[in-house]
Amino acid sequence: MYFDSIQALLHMDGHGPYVWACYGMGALVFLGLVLSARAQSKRSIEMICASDVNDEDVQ
Amino acid sequence: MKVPQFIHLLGSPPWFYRISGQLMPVLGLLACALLIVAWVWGLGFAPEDAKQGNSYRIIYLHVPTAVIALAGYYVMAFTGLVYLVWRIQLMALMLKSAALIGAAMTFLALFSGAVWGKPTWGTWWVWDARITSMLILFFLYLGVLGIINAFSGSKTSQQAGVKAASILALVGTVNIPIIYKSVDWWFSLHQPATLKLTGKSNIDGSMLTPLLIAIVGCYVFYAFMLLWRTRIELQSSEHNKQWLRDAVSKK
Amino acid sequence: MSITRLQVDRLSAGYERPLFRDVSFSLEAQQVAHVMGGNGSGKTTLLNCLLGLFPATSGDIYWNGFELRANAFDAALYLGEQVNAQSYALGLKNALSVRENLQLYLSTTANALQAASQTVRQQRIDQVLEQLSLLAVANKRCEQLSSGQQRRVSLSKLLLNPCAVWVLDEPFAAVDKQGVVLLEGLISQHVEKGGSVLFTSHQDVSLGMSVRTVQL
Amino acid sequence: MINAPMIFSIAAAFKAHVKAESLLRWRHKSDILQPLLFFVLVLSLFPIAINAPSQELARLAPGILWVIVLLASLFSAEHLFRDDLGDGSLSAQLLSVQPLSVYVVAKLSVHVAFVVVPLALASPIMALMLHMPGSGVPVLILSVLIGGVSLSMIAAFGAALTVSVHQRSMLLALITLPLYVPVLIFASSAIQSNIDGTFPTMQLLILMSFALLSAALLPWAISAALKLSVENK
Repeated sequence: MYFDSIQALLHMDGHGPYVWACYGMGALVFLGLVLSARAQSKRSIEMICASDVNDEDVQ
Repeated sequence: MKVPQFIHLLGSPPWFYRISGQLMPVLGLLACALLIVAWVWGLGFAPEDAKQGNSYRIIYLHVPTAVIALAGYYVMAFTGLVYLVWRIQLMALMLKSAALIGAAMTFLALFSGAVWGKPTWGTWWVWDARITSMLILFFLYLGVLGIINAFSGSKTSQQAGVKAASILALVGTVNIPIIYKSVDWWFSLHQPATLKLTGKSNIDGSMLTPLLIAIVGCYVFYAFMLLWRTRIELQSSEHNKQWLRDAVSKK
Repeated sequence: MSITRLQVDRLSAGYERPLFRDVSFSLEAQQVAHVMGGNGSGKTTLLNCLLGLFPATSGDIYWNGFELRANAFDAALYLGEQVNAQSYALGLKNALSVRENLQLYLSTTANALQAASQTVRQQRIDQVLEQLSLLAVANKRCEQLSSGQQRRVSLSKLLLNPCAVWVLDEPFAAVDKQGVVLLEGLISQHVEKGGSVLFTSHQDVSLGMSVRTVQL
Repeated sequence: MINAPMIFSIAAAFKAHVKAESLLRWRHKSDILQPLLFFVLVLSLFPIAINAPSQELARLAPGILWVIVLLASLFSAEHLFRDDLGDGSLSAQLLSVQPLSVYVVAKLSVHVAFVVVPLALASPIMALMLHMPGSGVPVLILSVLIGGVSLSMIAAFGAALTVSVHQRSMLLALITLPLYVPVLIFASSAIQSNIDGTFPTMQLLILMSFALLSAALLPWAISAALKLSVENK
């Protein structure tokens, strides 16, 4: 590792807060995309199972 | 008009559903692996930048998201064009997905750019060409999302909304280079050459490798999310179709 | 031998739920078709579909044997789409006078008078206005007219532009008795000359001629 | 009678549209004054809010003036197609043999004449109120005239996309303002450059090319958007 300790990695000579804030926000957005997709996927699969099949208006 | 073969296949929702179902686990795992490697490497193992110190490590988030933000806009415009020309429903769903993911990536690029500016220039926001263009790109994404959202009545109305969004995306495509060039020219008039966040600096190989991995990782993640969200849109728009029910119950 | 002007095959359209399904009918020269159905049965939507102003879910539409292409014909004339209980979108500009509206109409559609001189067109407009007893209000703005008069102004477009198929949405709504007689006369004249008429109405209409009914 | 030859002339249709549209605008004279009133109102807020010495205001003037021109053009375009959609004349245009862009271009030419030209003519007075140096005024008028064409086209595009939507003001601004940016840049730069002593040939030529580009491409996009709006009504 480039840094001597975990403390140094977190601190990054004073730039730590900026760097970690960015990656925190990054993680939030990436995870948010994945989790919201998962929730929606679950919901739409439930909807498929609940709804009646209606192939009549196939285009 | 004769429809090319691959577009013809894209026009078949069951085909897309099957193929994307096979691709997604591969892409998801690959994206996860690449991004973890790139960011652990970039944050913990790459050396410090001589001028900027450790703050440069934001590059491993900023540059990939910015690249995806722009590329994603072109993906969105392309799906819009295909939709307008060949009226393929799947493209409408893909456009919706591309708009959302693209907006999220643009937001990240803006956020990381602003935070990066603080330790580098001592201010949260600098009106330079790249960051301003990115802001305008964000507005364009929001416009597309806003249009889709505003036409959210019946199915017919939703289709009209996606067509409207496609037209807007295409007009935006013509505009993006013009906007970038104008802003670049304008701000270079009265700003001395500042330390650029990114650019053709003689970046060291040991810093570059994780950056490239991060960019590739982000592309794979984008593809993964695009397929996934399009599948979800497909599920909800075709929820009463037999083939979909068969596909879901098989699992 | 009769000419088929309009052919509709298994047409369906609607919003979340289909408004109508598998409607098929044809309209030939010298024929009148009456689209019947209660409120909200999709009469206006059907007409919009036929003219390419609203996308059909499925089905085929042929005008004079050719597949419908939106924006490609002046063969049909469209009148008075109902906006709500009281008002109809008649395609008239309220702040323009009757005469100005008709001049605009003449210049922006394909018709036999395009190449004619200003005076000839003016005469033709006056002639039509007289026929519909609108000459007295010719220079009044449309917003100053009664709704029956406004209807008649939009009807005068039918006479100005002699196209083969008249497509009329609720032509008998908001028209006084005299207007009904007038309209019936216009329709029968048009049919005699070989034209066709397609109209919607929620009530029974007796036109004194054979009318084919399309039930929605 | 029924089989009489059908003739159609684009030039005649264009002229008729221009005439009707001008008459309509002329009969609602108060609407002509609205953008001007908006211009004066917003402008008077700046000196109050900034409260700076006059040379400071003069330095900001080109930018302030142009931002207000943008907003004025945005608001004046919002209702451009609303009446036509409501009274059925837009459907009638779609059913006519004419390309819809004839109607669009005619309507926008009148819009430029009734909105952009008064704004350009009023701008010297506004410049005076902000103590802008007189040397910038000719270029200011020129830039509003040339840039106004692009602005009208872009705003009409936004208006056509959103005309069938209920809450349209915010959406219209969101769509339109980003596309305005290049015009804003070159227009205010042109004024600044003339004040500084060089005639802004380059900037004005670029503004001109924007105007031509938007006049060539956007009517097509506007027509497509209007068709969608009729479907969505």
